[in-house]
Amino acid sequence: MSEIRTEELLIAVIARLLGPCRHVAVGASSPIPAAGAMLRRAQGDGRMTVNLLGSEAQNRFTSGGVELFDCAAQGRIDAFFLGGGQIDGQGNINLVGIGDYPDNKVRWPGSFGSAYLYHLVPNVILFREEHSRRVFVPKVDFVSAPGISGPEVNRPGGPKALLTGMALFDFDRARPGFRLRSVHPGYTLRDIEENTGFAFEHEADPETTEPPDPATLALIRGPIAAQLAETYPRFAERVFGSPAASAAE
Amino acid sequence: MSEIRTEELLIAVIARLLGPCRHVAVGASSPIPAAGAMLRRAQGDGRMTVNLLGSEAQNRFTSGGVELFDCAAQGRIDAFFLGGGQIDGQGNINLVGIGDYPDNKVRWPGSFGSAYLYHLVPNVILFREEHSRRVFVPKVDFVSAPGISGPEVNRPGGPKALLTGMALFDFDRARPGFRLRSVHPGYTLRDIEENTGFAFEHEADPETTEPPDPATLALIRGPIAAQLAETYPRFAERVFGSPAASAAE
Amino acid sequence: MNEPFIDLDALAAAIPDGAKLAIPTDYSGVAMAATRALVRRGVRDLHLVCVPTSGIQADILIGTGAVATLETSAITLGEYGPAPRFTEALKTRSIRMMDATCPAVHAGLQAAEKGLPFMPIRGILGSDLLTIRPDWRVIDDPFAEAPAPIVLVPAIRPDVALFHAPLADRAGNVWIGRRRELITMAHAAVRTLVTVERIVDEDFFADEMRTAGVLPSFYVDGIAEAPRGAWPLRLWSTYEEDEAALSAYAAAARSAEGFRVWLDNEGSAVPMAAE
Amino acid sequence: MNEPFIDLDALAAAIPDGAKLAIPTDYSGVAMAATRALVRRGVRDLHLVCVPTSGIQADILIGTGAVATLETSAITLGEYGPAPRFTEALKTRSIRMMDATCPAVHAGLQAAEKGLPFMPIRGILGSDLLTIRPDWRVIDDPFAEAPAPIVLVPAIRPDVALFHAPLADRAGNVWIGRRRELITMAHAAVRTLVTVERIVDEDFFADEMRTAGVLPSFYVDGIAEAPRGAWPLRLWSTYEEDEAALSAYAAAARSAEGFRVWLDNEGSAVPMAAE
Repeated sequence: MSEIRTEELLIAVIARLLGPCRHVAVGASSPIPAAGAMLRRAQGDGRMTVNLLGSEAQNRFTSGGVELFDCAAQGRIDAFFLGGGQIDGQGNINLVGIGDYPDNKVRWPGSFGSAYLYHLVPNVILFREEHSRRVFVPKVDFVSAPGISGPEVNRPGGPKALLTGMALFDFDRARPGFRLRSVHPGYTLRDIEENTGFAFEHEADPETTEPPDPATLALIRGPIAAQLAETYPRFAERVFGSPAASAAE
Repeated sequence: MSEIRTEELLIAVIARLLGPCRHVAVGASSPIPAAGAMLRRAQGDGRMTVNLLGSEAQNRFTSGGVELFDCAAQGRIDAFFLGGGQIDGQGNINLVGIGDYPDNKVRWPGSFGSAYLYHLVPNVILFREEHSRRVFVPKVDFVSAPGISGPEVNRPGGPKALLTGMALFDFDRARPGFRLRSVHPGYTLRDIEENTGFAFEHEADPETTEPPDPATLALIRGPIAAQLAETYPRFAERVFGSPAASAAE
Repeated sequence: MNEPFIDLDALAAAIPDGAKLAIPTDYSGVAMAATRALVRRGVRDLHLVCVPTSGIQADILIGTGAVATLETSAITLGEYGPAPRFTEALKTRSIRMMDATCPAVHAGLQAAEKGLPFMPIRGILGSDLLTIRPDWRVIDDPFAEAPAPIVLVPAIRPDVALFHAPLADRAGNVWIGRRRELITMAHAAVRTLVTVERIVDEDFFADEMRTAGVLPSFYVDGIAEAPRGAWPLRLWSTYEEDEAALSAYAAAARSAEGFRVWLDNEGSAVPMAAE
Repeated sequence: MNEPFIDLDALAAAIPDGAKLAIPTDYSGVAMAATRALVRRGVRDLHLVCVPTSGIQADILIGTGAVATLETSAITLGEYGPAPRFTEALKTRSIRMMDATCPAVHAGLQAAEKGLPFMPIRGILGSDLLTIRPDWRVIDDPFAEAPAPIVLVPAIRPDVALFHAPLADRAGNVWIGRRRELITMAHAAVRTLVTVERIVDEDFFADEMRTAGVLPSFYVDGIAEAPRGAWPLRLWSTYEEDEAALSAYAAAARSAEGFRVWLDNEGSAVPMAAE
């Protein structure tokens, strides 16, 4: 068994975060969350639904683009993934740009469905590999979607966790704020503090993120890599090489 | 060519009323309007759409039960047919019952889509074979759908004509009220007056409803009867006998 | 439920007394075999939501005293005449009646489908339905420059949607073709119970030419196989209605006594050959 | 139009300057051949509505100066990186930007589909999108007992919906499979123009197993046959994207000059082999 790749660690962590979910949806261009969801499905009783937007093979929606959003509002989607060009300590996310709108110094693609799904999906996992003060800021310049809402707002959903290339955080909606759950192998609390622009709770000696066990790793490198290649052939090839070769490692 | 049946006259009149329509929808259990629409389609350039609710062969909707209503609101349905247990001189229709709701002395099935389609379809043809003071009343006991609306109401639709077993009326939305356009062969103005419970405008010597010419009659008894039998086999057999036999008359 | 495949009686048992139960119109796929199972188990206090009308199914449930509230745009046996048990129940005021209009039922379901409290809807203004449905509101359109009233109807969120379809696959996907009101019902309802003509081995998602007509399994909580499960009504594209049986019902149900005799002989006590 | 079958240039000519033009997202069926025809004819002043996002199609139209207003939830080339002409246009403020969120675009189209002035929508409260979209309103839910804000978005009624689908039949029905956002676009738009891989002889309404995925002809105003009409994007269930062509575009379009060269060589001036 070769060394564990960062992508493999993240895939395993995501599968763990999805624990009891029955229906997980994954946005377009999200290979690691997609692989995490497929891994969790492979580990379960076979009845978990995974819908990858933009895929045909891994997508069971039949009512068009609106179905994801309706399905979320029905309470039928347990988990979704959001990213952000900026994420702040209140869980606010910014997918629009740096600086004052509309004269942004840096402009990103746009808010996608974040302003809606963040309100409606109970377990939103914030996923951003780059862990830097550029991304994790004290206050976002534009709120694509807010981390929390007042009691007058109908809001069954919100952030559950933040996963980066260095660490895993939980989000506490009551406080509100992030709490460091574990630091990935190879990083220290100091690394996290230096690269995070907002304050977060943490143990004095935080745990290390548990790497995937050999069985999980075999699952990732075998069937999950193969399934992923249907929708993300370029990602699958870059990370795993040819799925057949990986399965034989 | 045998004698013209009442149903055949009504079918021919309906086809004439549908003159320039591009898309006509017909509710369930409406064989005469359905036949009138199919006749008009057969007489045209082949691009007129006829959608019969509850039919598969004569129905091109693919978005479920809501599509008729959405399509009407889009302005894409030119004509529809409504009936009424009671119809009054303001064009109000009652499909709920006689007497005070909910203690109706007589209860009918209910309002169906009338409260919506009457507002949205530009050419609603009121069709009721029974021509009596029981049906055509001074004022309906329950307004399932109003004949007219104030200027504050977004209302592109409304009544265009009233066709009965005795006569054809136009509806004038400005006045508002009905005007007798023609009396069916075999009836007189006096018959109409005696059997109509509301006032209506008329010529001193009204025209007689023009019966279908031989070519139209042949169309009705041949291809239209055959098409109708797909959706209304019992009606088609009662009126036309076996379509093959009719076509050979 | 983890296993969606159950029998008709288990399916009927999964519809509790007092449920808000959504059923489709006669030509859309009516679960008549399941309705007989419901009658056998003596279901009570239903809030029946007809999408957007009903016929013999609602009339039978009303006749057996199973319906407390009836929300519908119409009840009729169509070519077979008025629905006698419905008419009688309104005369004796034994059910609470919520008269509607077809698109308002669809709009209410679509509101629930989107998790919304209400949906705006065109038309209706000037109809006495507004008077007898105080749960329907009129507001001034916030987007109009001049005063412009518009109706809002509240969400309809059924506890259970119940219908009959031609096919299900082994994964629990249901093929509903272009009868998409069944999909809206399933989206809107908390749980969806379905009877099908046949459960088949093929995977409905294997061929994109056919996926468009599929209700995905994650909306479906129970499936019972019921061949000719819409009988005596027709199932679009599969079989025609049974004219003799519908005529017999329409005649028998004209009196309470006639309905009882019909029920004992055909409606519930004797399971149909297929059940 | 009485005859729906036209060629690509006639289809492009049927989209007037200044039109509000709705286009689907990259994986839904993008009319790229028609877009090249639009560029050739020098279309201007479009109000582009992306349903609910776009990629290379919007980027090319923006790059050629064809877009006055851009209403979208995102513009991105996905795996190929940011959309360079979009980014540049925002930097130079050369287009009017209406940032949205995906379900709000769907809700606006559904409002138009229903002839409604607005649709309510969950979520969005607390987002800065509410600040920069003054056409979105917040009202107090009239059905709630305690104060409960809810967002209303106005109807989006495109002048033209434009997309690419696998098949049309001779009657002008278009097979869109389960990409039902294309149906919503057609319902919402005044006119719908479609390119298809092939026009086929079979009647799409002949077999109920296939009708569920059909956009009926009465919503369709023009159809042009365009084999590989989504190229270089993929067409679901038909062909994959052209990675080399998309990479080349992403690289070239990083500069205005590179984009112009790309456009002269590949984007518009030279009709594709298939056109």
